[in-house]
Amino acid sequence: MNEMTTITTTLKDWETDQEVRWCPGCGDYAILKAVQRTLPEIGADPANTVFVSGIGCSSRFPYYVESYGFHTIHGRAPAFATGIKLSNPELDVWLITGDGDGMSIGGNHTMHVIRRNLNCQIMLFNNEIYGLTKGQYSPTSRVGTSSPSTPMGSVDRPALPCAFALGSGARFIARAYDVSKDLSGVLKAAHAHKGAAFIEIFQNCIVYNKDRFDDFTAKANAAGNQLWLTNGEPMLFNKGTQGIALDQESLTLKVVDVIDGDWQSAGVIVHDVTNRSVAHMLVEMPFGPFPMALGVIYDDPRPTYEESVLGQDAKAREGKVADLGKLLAKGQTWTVGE
Amino acid sequence: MNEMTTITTTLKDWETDQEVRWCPGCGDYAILKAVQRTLPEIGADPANTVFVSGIGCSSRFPYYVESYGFHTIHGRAPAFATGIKLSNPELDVWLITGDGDGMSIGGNHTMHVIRRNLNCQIMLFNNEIYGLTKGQYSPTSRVGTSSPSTPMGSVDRPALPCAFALGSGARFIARAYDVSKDLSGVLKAAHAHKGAAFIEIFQNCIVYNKDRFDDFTAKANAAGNQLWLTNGEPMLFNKGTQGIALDQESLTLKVVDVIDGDWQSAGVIVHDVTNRSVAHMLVEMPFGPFPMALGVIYDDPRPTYEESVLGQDAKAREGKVADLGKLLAKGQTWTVGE
Amino acid sequence: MASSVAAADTAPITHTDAPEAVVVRFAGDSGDGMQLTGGQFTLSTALAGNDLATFPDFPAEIRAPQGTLFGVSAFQINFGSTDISTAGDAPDVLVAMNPAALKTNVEALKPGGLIIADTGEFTKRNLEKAKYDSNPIEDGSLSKWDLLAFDISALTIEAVKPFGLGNKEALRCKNMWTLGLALWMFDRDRQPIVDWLNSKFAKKPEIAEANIAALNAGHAYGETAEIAGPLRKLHLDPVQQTPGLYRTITGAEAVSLGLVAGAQLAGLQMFFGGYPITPASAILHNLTKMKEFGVTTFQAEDEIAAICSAIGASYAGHLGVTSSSGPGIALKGEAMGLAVMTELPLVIVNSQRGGPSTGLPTKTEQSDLYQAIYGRNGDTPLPVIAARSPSDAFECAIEACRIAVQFMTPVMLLTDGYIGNAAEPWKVPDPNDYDPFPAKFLTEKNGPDDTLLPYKRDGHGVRPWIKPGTPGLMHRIGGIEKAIDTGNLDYAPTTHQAQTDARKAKVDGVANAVPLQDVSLGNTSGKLAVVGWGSTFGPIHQAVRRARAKGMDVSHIHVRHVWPLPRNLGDLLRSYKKILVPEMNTGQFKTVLRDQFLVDAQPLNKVSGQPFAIAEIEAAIAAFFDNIPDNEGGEVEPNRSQLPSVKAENQ
Amino acid sequence: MASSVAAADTAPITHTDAPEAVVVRFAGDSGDGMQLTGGQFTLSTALAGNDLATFPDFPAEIRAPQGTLFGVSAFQINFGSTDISTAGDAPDVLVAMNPAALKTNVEALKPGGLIIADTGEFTKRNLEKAKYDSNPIEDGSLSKWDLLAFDISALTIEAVKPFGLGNKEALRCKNMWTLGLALWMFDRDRQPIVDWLNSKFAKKPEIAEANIAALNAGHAYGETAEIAGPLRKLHLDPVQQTPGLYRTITGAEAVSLGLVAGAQLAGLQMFFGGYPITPASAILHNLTKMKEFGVTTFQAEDEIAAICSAIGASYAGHLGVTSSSGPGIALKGEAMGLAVMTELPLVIVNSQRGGPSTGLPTKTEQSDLYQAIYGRNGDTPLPVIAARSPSDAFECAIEACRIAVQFMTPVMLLTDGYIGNAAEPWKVPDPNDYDPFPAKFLTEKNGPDDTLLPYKRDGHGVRPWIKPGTPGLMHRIGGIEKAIDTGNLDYAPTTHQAQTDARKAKVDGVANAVPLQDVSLGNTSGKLAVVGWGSTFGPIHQAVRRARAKGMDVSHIHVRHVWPLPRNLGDLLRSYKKILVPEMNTGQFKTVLRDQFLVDAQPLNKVSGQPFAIAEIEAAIAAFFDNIPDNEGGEVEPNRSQLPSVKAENQ
Ligand SMILES: Cc1ncc(C[n+]2csc(CCOP(=O)(O)OP(=O)(O)O)c2C)c(N)n1
Ligand SMILES: Cc1ncc(C[n+]2csc(CCOP(=O)(O)OP(=O)(O)O)c2C)c(N)n1
Ligand code: SF4
Ligand code: SF4
Ligand SMILES: [Mg+2]
Ligand SMILES: [Mg+2]
Repeated sequence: MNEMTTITTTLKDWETDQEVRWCPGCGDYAILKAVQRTLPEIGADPANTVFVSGIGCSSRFPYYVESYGFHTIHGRAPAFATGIKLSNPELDVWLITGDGDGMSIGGNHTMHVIRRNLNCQIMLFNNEIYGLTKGQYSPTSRVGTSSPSTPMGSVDRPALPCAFALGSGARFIARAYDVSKDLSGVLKAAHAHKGAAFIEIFQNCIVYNKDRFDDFTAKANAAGNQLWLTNGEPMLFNKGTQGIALDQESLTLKVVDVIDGDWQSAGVIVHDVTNRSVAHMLVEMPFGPFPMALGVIYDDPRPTYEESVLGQDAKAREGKVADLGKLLAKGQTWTVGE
Repeated sequence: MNEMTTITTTLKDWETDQEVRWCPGCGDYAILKAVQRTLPEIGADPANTVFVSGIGCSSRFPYYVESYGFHTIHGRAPAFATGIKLSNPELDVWLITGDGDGMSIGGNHTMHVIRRNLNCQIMLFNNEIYGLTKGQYSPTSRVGTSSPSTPMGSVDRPALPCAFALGSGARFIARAYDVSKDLSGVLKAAHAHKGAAFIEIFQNCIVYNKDRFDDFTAKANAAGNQLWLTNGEPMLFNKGTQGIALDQESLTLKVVDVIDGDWQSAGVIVHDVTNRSVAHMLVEMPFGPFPMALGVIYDDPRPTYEESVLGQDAKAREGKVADLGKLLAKGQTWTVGE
Repeated sequence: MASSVAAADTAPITHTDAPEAVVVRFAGDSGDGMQLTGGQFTLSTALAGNDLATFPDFPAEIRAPQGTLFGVSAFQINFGSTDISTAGDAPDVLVAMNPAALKTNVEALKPGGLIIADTGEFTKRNLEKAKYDSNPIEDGSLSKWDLLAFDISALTIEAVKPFGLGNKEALRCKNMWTLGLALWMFDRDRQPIVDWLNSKFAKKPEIAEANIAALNAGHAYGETAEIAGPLRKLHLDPVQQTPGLYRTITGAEAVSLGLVAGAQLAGLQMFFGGYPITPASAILHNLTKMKEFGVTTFQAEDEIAAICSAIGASYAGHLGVTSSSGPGIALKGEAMGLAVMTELPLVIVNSQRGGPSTGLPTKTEQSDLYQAIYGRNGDTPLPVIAARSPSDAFECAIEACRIAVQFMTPVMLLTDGYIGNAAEPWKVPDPNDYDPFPAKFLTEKNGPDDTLLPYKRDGHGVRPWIKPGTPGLMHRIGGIEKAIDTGNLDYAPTTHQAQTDARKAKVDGVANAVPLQDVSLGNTSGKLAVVGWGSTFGPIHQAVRRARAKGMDVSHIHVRHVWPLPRNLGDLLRSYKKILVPEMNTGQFKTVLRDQFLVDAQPLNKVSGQPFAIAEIEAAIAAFFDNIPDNEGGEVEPNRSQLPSVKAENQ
Repeated sequence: MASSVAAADTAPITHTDAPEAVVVRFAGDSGDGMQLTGGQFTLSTALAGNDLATFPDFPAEIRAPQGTLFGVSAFQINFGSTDISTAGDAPDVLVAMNPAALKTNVEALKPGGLIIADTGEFTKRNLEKAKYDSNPIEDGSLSKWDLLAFDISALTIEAVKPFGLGNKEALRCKNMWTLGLALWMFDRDRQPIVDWLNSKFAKKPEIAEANIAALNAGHAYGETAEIAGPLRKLHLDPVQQTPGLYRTITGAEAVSLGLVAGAQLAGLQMFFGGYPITPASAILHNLTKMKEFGVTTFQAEDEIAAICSAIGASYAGHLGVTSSSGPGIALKGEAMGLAVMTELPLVIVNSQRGGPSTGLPTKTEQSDLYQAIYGRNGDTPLPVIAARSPSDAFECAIEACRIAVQFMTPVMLLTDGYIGNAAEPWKVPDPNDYDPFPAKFLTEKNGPDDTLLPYKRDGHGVRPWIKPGTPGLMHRIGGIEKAIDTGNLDYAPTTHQAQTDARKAKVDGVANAVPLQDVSLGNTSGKLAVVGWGSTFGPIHQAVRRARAKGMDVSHIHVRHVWPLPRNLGDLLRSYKKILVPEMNTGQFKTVLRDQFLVDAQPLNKVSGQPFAIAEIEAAIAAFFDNIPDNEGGEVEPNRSQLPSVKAENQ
């Protein structure tokens, strides 16, 4: 988020003249539209907005947003973003990455940009597959994923992007999925957060990992398997008939039934976006026994990296004149006469 | 840990003829001795033991252990270890890394070796500084660390290696420090754990970050600031006068006073090495208000990577003969006659 | 390129009415199944005994929106009754399944060539997507070609009606209809395709049947010849081939099989560490299905981890292999240095693609040669081998394994997007025809006084391979400079000089263990040598063949061992007056030759993401002889050896 | 190398009794403060008006155990009343603070040279650590040198007694005692050192005083000359220098200052992304202290992030700079490709060290030239500049910034461990003497019909620089091949060919914007040209000077712009009969010259982690003239220009 003068745009203003090159039916389209819908709502200025991405289907995103865009190399978008933001903190930087780009080759940069708390929005499109390279399993693929590189099924234990982000020190964590109504709301919250805002977006790769998220995104499964979190509200799902509570014995979360809306006596936790311990538990809840936690899971800002760096730079410059001649002549000198 | 025949050795058997090239007084010496003391106790076989390291003062370690050793390149030791272990799972692999090697350039490999759960011991020597390159701050350096690259003090928020490991999916987390008595016990527990065992060892770099851990390692500070964890035992410190409990309101940890040893009524938590939620809280406890959690923090094994990979390989080979001639002639063929 | 090149050279070029070879290009939307059509047509061609070469050319997008120009996928095949070594220059026949396919491909078609177009797809919307202002089928703009336009879509729907498919599914059979027509055109048997369809759709028999019906309908269409005009049946005689068992093979398959064969010949298990990248991924995909040959594959988190895991595996006594293409190879450079320093065997496969940077991932290029030979910090020499064709990639992969194991060194194997995807007939080799090169591991101390000397070099400068797990041979290695014999850390000036020299001498010495350079076509001396490496083999070979047929004194030398160079190469090159080096880069091998032999190698460069056309090289050769003042090389005549178009043959 | 080289050439070599120059080497344990001693002696030398060059040589270990052979740290200085451009070959004087220092350094000493040794450290234990069987001071094994051995340790303790230091702290003053003696030997003023000590230990005055006392004691020791024999006071006259303000400068300092100056001349803020690595870290350390010049430094998580952040900064309109040494540069290769493809300015500094792999981190080498010129995937040309000396690094850094900004290209600047650490006197330049090259940013659409063309090239093939944040100029760039002018994704063959050619032409065109190649010493044609680049300047220059003095027809050409090469270089080289290329690698620049100009450049290689000795190059030159049948080059006489040892002078 930036202290910028907001300007008025429409969705159309954010469309480029480039043909969109995703497979028909790809979840990326919905995400693109959500972003193009959200940008006017937050008063973003195309001239001050930069989309930075790595490589992958998802990373084609910048070509389709009428702003500044940098489609870089595989996995390194956070590093480019860091250079951009430290050079011009006025720019509103959106980082677009995929589960391969951001969690496989780029895992280290994802960690460090989060740790340093660069003020930017990090949108990780998690389709649990390598789309662009034609369907190999990714670090987020579930065990048993059959793919060209794992014809007998993958054996690696999948990474949890939100858990990884928290482990890296994230101060903002949110989750949504491509066609979810609330994606725009999540994006706005991320943008409003000062610092690195990490958003995992489940995205349907209809070609290589079709409907992988149906168990909670399909209409029939939504109510019973989506836990939308709202700060200050109890953690209820299934139309308020179930909730999440803490098991006092095991000190772990559990699903409880809520009778007649009396969530208090069921011990349902009230969502506090600043509670880091609960955030850890929420992002690690095993799906199946538990619903999928969605929305803003954690939001507790700290000073941003560019504030600190540029603040220190400013301090170092205070009262100093940039006299190159003097700089060159620093240290012990002597004069040779004519 | 491996199902290997244990053999009898002494500390001397694990010493090489190489001159040890650390600064006199460096914490690395104590760690080396602890390892050389522990190896005979676990019945390790020098011929079956491999120490793999990256680059850094810490990564010189393999030269000093009379076993197989591979001093590789900066940050990549986990990848080498993966190739070694998948090629010969009988080898007992110890991975030696530093806070720069394993958390800066090598963060991604650290994450993935942990996520995949390769059966090995990962010893991260955390001196919160780059020793070998002469004292620049590292990703674990505290805010304000003045170093050649941060003469005005560092501004980055430090990474917490154990939190990072947990976020990466670690199934074993332990902490100790160079001269702590219990280092050997921690190493044994790590070795006994089947899977990636992550051990953070605070290490005194007397040249570039002297006595940085004094606030809990110095004699005077030890009792009040070290929380040694034992599975099944209450989380007590300060000679049993204080403990760690869960604040039911905020759902976060708190320090409680224990009167007359009655830790139960003070609500002190009994350490359960399989409780992941509590592990998250323990490794993130802010030092100062809280003591430093040491010992085995989390230990809950899962199938190892090499078991799964090689198991699948074996299954694929089942009943098949490796007939190269047949393989070459696979697919649709035709014959050209004389 | 099944027959031997020498034979091809001596065979006279006949100027009969039956074409020696025909080039067909299938082009359509990515969704139209053109690669499949091409693949099956290739198989049928091979079964018919023709020699062939193919060139698949597909978009970078996974599934580009239907009908767009950038979503066009094409497959070209050159086949004939003579030695074929390129996918051909200009097609004789273009099958265009939609306007975009026509637009992007028609300019390549030979004048007078045949266009087969599906009018069902030439809708207003599709014409717009293809940026056509008016319908080219109707506006006469295609008049320099023969045009056969009819509604394949409707005919297909009609043909598959009995099987109750939806419209969309029915249209999916279009490619089989087209294939049926193509089979008729070239007098082919449908049965192998029918068999293949039945096995492919074993679980969905109605789909199999519908496809077969479409195939038959296309064939019948040709047979009943509803349309008079350009459509003619054409039979190309089988090529003269060495008797034996044949199959088709792509370069990616050949590399995979060659690596497996290499590991087997070395008596080693293979560990393959890779990370997906176009066009290298296929090797990972192939090898993971060959586990029974002691292969373990590992999809690493990135290319660095991939090579490091492979080095780790070699350290542990397996044959470590890693593979990538340009950008990924760039990331592996630092680790290659460690492999050079620790002197461990390793095979690095680079399936080159268009660069720089992300470049043109699905296009072919030879622009990573500099990187292969020179692209590391320090004096870090390693052998580099380049495959010339899909089937040659098999031999090269074995060779790479052999050198890696025998010399304890990383070896780079270069292929490219063209070789990787292209297919050609391959006479299945007998594994017993290859000499094994079993790896040796040290099992006992090798120094005086019961000492271990991990860096004691043998007569070829090669250190012993010592597997962890071997009792009594514990030792430490790493990337720091090391003392002679013991391998202990040693920064002494004399040590560094000696080890640098030793590493260089070892790799230079590989030249003594590889065959002398031969001449692919022509004489061992003369006016002009055209020197190539890698996938330019086909077009150079054909161009030289044609030029020689016209009496020009030109020879073709194709270098497999691009580093170190064969030890007779310098003398050989000096025996020609001029040297021309065609490359799909800005002149990289030319640098190597000029540096090593101080010969005036002249570059002929093409960096368009497309293979050389034969004609391009032919023109360069011709220009060379034109430029000889007294035209010693002979007149350049009208190029009669150029293949006549189908139309010309039919009229 | 303060005076101009041309002047040096014309100056006759005088064979008087006073030495032109003296080489002193201080060697001791890493803990003995030898680098500090050397640094202060250097300053004193500079203040005395002598020309000088230094060579610090320290171990890879941070603090190796006391007394070990690998823990020895040395500092060599060559100074004199004439033009000095190397740190000298063999020392005239060796100060050995312990047995290990003696053992590792004495062989370098000139026959008849002087050893000053601290007997206090020649204990049994230290002798053992240094692997001496008997005490060399006593066993006569040093007889070919002059030996002055006395208990400096005891003398120091005695001298600092009044200040109540512990034994350990007292012994820390040994280096100042030694320095005091050295100052006496060369007739130097102690005051600047006293001032420096007072300011350094401002907060611990007793330490300052103790050190001053030791300094004075050492000086007095020489003065009172308790020992007769080899110790003699020697005065070297100041060198003829251009009048002006001087300071000493190391290469690392010079690069840092040059980068700052370059950014200022371009009117840009500088963003430096780095990751620590020996010997490159010093640049990061220096720049972080220059924030007031609009410099932001960023210690990234690795080298890849470092270069990517710098490219990001350039994209955002700053001057992006990154720096590393070999292994780190290897990791940056992929990202360099992106910078080439996106055509953004970027300066990449490589402080080369011994390779391959981790190699010899603290030693010097020139073995990353291949990597610099050729080490990327794809056809990815970028300009490469090499600094010849510490002070030259300042000019080169400015030049790198200029080319990067004017040509929108990444530029590689090569220095090495020797240049980085070595110091020489530097006439402080006036910033106003440099032509500014202000960066231009596009602020308005540049195409027809109000369109933006981010890849529209100007007459030099350079595209506009467009800063995000500029209203109305929104556009997208990336690493995929791009259409002419618009920069939109474009895989078309003609596009790729055109853009590949354009990128190459742009970089080739840099040759038109750099000075023609000059001859450093000698004539523009002749029998032999010795062609160098980088830090070999000094030894080549001196060797050629000596050879010319002996009448040999040899010239010295030193190339700064190693890629693209100066446009007259080919013709220039062809005007010599023979070309010799001394390099601290296995022959990398030789490859470039042979490729580009087809000249028979012959390599002279040294890969020991140590700079060339003048004598080594002199010998190669002499051998060349010896090999000329009729000895046209002149007789090689006994080398009278070789500097006499101190002893010889004194006797
Ligand atoms: C250095 C490098 N390695 C590998 C690749 C090939 N590659 C391109 S995208 C990709 C993975 C994409 O996966 P993800 O980030 O999940 O994106 P998606 O396509 O699924 O949106 C890979 C491996 C590359 N372009 N560069
Ligand atoms: C690719 C590469 N980059 C940088 C370096 C330089 N380097 C060597 S060790 C090191 C950091 C060491 O820090 P740490 O891992 O904490 O080890 P310590 O010395 O503190 O034990 C660095 C940056 C290198 N050797 N290789
Ligand atoms: S491959 Fe998958 S992720 Fe990529 S564009 Fe197609 S549907 Fe989307
Ligand atoms: S620099 Fe620090 S970590 Fe390195 S050896 Fe010295 S004391 Fe130990
Ligand atoms: Mg993905
Ligand atoms: Mg450290």
